[in-house]
Amino acid sequence: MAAATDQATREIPYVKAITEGVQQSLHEFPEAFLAGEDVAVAGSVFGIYKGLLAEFGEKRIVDTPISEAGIVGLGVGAAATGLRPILDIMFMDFLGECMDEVANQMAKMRFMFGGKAKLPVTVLMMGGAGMSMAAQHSQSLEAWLCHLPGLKVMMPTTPYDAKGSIIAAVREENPIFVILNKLSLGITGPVPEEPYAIPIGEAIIRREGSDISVVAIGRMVHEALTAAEELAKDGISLEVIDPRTVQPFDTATVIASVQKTHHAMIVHEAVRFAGIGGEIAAQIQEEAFDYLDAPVARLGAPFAPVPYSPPLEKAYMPDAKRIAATARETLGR
Amino acid sequence: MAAATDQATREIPYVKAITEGVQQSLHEFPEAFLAGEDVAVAGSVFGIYKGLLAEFGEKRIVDTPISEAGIVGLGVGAAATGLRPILDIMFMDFLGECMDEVANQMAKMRFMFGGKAKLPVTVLMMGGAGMSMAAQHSQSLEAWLCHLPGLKVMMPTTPYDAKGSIIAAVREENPIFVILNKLSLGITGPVPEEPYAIPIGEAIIRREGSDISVVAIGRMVHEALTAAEELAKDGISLEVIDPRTVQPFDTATVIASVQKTHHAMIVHEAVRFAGIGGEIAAQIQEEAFDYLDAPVARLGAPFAPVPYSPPLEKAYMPDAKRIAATARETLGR
Amino acid sequence: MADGPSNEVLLDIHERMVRIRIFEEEAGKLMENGKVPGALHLYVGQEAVAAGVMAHLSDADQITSTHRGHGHVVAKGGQFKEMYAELYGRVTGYCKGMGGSMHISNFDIGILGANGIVCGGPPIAVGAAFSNKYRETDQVAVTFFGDGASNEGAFHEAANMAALYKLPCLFVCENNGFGEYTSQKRHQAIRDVADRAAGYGMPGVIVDGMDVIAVYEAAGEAINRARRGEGPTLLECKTYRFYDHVGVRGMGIDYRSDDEVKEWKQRDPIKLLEDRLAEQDVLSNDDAAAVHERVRSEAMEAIAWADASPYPAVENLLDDVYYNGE
Amino acid sequence: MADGPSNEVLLDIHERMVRIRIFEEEAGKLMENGKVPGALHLYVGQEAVAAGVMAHLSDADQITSTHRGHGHVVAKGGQFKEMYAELYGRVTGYCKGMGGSMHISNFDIGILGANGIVCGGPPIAVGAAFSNKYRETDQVAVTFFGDGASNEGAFHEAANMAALYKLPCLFVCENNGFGEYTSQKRHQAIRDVADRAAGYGMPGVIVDGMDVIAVYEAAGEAINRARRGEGPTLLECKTYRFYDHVGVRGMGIDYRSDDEVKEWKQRDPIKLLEDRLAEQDVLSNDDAAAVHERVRSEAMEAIAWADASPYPAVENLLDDVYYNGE
Ligand SMILES: Cc1ncc(C[n+]2csc(CCOP(=O)(O)OP(=O)(O)O)c2C)c(N)n1
Ligand SMILES: Cc1ncc(C[n+]2csc(CCOP(=O)(O)OP(=O)(O)O)c2C)c(N)n1
Ligand SMILES: [Mg+2]
Ligand SMILES: [Mg+2]
Repeated sequence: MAAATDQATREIPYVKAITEGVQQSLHEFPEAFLAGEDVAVAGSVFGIYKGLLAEFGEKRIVDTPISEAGIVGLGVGAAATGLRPILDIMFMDFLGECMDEVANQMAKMRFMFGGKAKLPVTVLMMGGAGMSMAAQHSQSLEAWLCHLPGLKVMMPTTPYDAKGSIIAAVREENPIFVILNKLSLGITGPVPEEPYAIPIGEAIIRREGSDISVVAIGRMVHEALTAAEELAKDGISLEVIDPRTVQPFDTATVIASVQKTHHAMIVHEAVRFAGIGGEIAAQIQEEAFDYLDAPVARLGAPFAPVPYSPPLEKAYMPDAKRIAATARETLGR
Repeated sequence: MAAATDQATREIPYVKAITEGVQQSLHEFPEAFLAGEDVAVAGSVFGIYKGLLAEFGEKRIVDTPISEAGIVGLGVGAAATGLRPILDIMFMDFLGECMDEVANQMAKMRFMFGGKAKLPVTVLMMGGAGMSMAAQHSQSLEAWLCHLPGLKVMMPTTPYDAKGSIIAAVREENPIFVILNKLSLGITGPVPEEPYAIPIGEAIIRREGSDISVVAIGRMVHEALTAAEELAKDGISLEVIDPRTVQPFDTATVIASVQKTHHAMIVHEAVRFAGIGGEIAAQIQEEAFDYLDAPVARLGAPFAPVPYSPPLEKAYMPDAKRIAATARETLGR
Repeated sequence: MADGPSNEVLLDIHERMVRIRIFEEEAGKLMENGKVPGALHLYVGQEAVAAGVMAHLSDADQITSTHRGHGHVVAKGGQFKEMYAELYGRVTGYCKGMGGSMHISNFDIGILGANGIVCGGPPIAVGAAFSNKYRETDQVAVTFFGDGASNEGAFHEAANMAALYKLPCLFVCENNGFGEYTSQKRHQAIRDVADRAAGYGMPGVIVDGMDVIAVYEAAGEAINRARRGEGPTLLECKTYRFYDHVGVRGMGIDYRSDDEVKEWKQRDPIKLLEDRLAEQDVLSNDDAAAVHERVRSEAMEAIAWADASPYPAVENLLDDVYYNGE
Repeated sequence: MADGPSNEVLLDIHERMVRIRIFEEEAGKLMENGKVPGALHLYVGQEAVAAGVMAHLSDADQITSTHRGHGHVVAKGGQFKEMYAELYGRVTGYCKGMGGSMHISNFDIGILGANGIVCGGPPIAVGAAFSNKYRETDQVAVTFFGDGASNEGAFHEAANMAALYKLPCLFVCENNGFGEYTSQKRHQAIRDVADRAAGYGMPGVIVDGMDVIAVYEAAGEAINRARRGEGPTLLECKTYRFYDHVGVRGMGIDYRSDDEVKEWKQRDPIKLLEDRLAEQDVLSNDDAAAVHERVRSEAMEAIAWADASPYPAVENLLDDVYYNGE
């Protein structure tokens, strides 16, 4: 577990924190470059790379064809030969287009060839629903990546973590995914100007509490904090844990929390079935069985693709209200 | 839960049961065809389609180029226009090559277009390790598929179920995957000659027992039965449950068993982290929390790609010995 | 082009183009006024492609469309009401509000999906064409895709399979010069996507995508060829989108010059056709204006209808994830 | 071919080919005798391709190989001991026994993996070529792939990117007429994979893959072009595998005629070269036989060494999943 984030007076939005993380990484490593669809001239359809082309030029900010498998392959080959690629896959829904490169090449290259390859490659992609982008542009597929030995996976939830995760990822010597969240682009928070890395594999307790440990994945952290605020009024105290890295997973921090609260729930935007909530719930009951006063609860999306229609999409995504209800149910009050 | 399988005197191997399932499905549905790499002239590299080209001709047994995305797309388009494709993806490791077609097209087409499409498409693929095929030809990736609303997933473990699953799948009106197991091709068992379907979504209890419920996925069923045999000598009684379908999952049968035994473990060949064992363990503690005398245990592969070297591969895969040890540990005896 | 299409065909094509233009103009306004959510990729400027191709197809023929799909749907016979309702996310929409702009579609008239995945359509169209051949019908499957999409692996696999099996299929590449904000010369080293056809063993044809009659005739030839069982064709239509990649004015990204846009607008496919129709006394300027007016009021009516339609009910969310026997 | 390669080069190429042939013959025997597990895809018959190309490369140049990769590894300088040890699954193997036949490789001499995934290599080679250009070296990346692999989407994406960025890259298609048991005419509607080059804007060259000198010269030209910064080439080598898809005699599938095999064997690339070398007084038949003998005994020695090597320890299984700072 890490200490609370450094304070910094400057507040910037998540979108700018991403830019800064990439920018400072490119300064840190001359062998680092950014490649992806519309990352250069357009600065990304999410605006996350605005200004980088002007600063670093075409050699290091590389627009690619619409060829996700080609992009990941390019990253793997470049990383294996001494570069430090930062790849952008735009929407994480496009993972399917390059899943072979990810699963069979990137994740396995080091192991399969006897530990010879070193692959410092970072993949950035935008996940999550909430913008009426419908079924093919709104998914949360972190469970696929977490199931693949050889990869690491971060899911930054604040501007501070967005910048710090990207810098950590680019410094990392193994393939690592940083799953960004499109609905969070506008949220602001303190972000130091100098480069810093958040520790890979360390969870952070976003709010201390005593009644129930809420492991919130990605954007759900904010919903959990709202729920905690709400329930505090009724004297119910939520401890909100943001794993920040989902592979490797900081089990210790979660277990310590559950040993204190005796109750746990996990919330993620992904559909519940075979989501990483199952993994975390299984781990909690494995390691803190005797501490649990109630089953570990899981909250996730219903078993359907993400709907377009705004009221349905809203109903689809777990939110503070449902987190509060689940917490109450688990606590029986 | 289903009753024990029908008895039939004829015993045939798993490989032949597959052939017969496909053959009888092709007889049942004139709109059904089989397409995939080397399914026709070669009758599959696993020998599972031997004789079908001679019987049904080139129109219905279709060799494709090495184009997994193209194959799945072909199946989706054909199914949406009235055919009933049976697709073969050879090794399930090649899922990455066609994951977009699977996840973004096949799984979502019905939902995304307002329930207009009906997609009776069956995908057959061979999973699992044990033949020194190394990291890219030995994986168990069922967790990826189970996480996708719109799909169903079966994992037949016996010749009887292999045939019955394929027939059930081809009769099914939704996209469905039948994950076959390469190491099981030679195992024999009773298989009725006439066509029959095993019920999709129904688990079967392979062996009744009273001390611990072992949910065994895929080939692990056989290892669990061996472990049960072994432990019976020491008076430890394992109930071995074969879910047969992993999506949708027959939670009720598992819960009823756990309510009886008060102990549970899950075993699968896939790596443990984010495998479906997590989902099942989470469900068990959610629904049978008060019945559990110990944490639900999970056994899976260590967090590494599948190694080539025979002794390492053997150590990598969960087996009867480790199942027995885990059961003992859970039971504390 | 000795004879050229009949007057009836010309008027039909004109109607389709005007319907697309007006549907899109009004959709763009709805977006700008915050009436419809999500990402809207408008087809304005490319009308000649959808109209020229679709004029050859019946409801039984299939198409696959793209993220920029409204034009294809309108040209294939999609109704404004159900289309706008879909943009509004209402249960009366073609996809019951589940799909939205990127998925607006109607299976009943052979539209096997618009697709939010670039190059999602071609493999599916090949499957439909396979089915047509299997079922021994004379249906044709047409897949629309962009210059950007031609760099996806799925295009390659689909094209190879279509040619190998000699399927009744037409690959229509709408080369509008850009994939999002990346110009063609920055995404591929070739000028003509049609150059790829030879690599699959199918004919590659290039046509002026602003000239609907040229599109109509080239598409007709390719579709007839497909119906005769002679296999697929890659038809590249050189065209341009008048609006930005997303929405009307887009995100203010500087990726093409105003001059370039202006130049292409001088070849507005509807204006080009209307000039010709007036010249050939098929449709006077006044009559053309009347068509626009009639379609515009149909659009306004449809929008009002859509806006008054109910949202889908939350409790129906899971209804169409799986087919459960009617 | 006025001058042709020097004698030194000819002998070097001959040595590489013989090494491949003998490595594979012995590997085949090991498999047939149950000494090595897994799937063994042998390169016998295609030696001229690996040897002719690799003669132009230094250890610094990169290649990506395939499931049929032993020949590439031998030709690039892989040592028999570490290669056989890998087939045996021993810790002394190039991949410490983790990879086996389909992954046998040696990063130290620029082999960025053999690949069990058909067409796994081309995108990675393009990445290496990108890196070469980025780092402003004169390294070239060569990717080997089959006729079957040319139908994978990954080939398309990789080729387009290589041409777009003008990368120092060579695409070598080893067209042996089959993808597994499916003949080329049953997997693509074209005869020459090189026809695809134009669709990416790169030259496509066809060469007799049984004639090592032809391969050597065509590859040399393409590699020089790449080193000069003029971009990639698609070099198609028409060749044939003398053994079955897997193993030596394979699975008894009836997919090609004995006559066809016999005919191709008459153009055995090693015999063709040796005839020429004898004729040109570069290497007598006796001297050639001595080379074979020397290499054979090296192979036998390596096999014995490999067979005596230890298996990796189970407790080291997780060591190389992640890099943990040396
Ligand atoms: C697989 C995939 N990759 C990327 C995107 C993001 N994207 C949406 S539209 C588009 C550009 C498509 O260009 P083109 O095919 O030329 O069609 P156009 O937009 O010009 O009509 C891109 C990259 C996507 N939707 N799907
Ligand atoms: C993605 C993927 N699809 C299918 C296979 C199974 N497979 C292994 S080798 C092979 C044939 C490859 O043909 P080609 O590229 O011509 O190479 P060759 O075997 O002739 O050397 C196939 C289909 C695979 N390994 N990977
Ligand atoms: Mg375009
Ligand atoms: Mg081949």
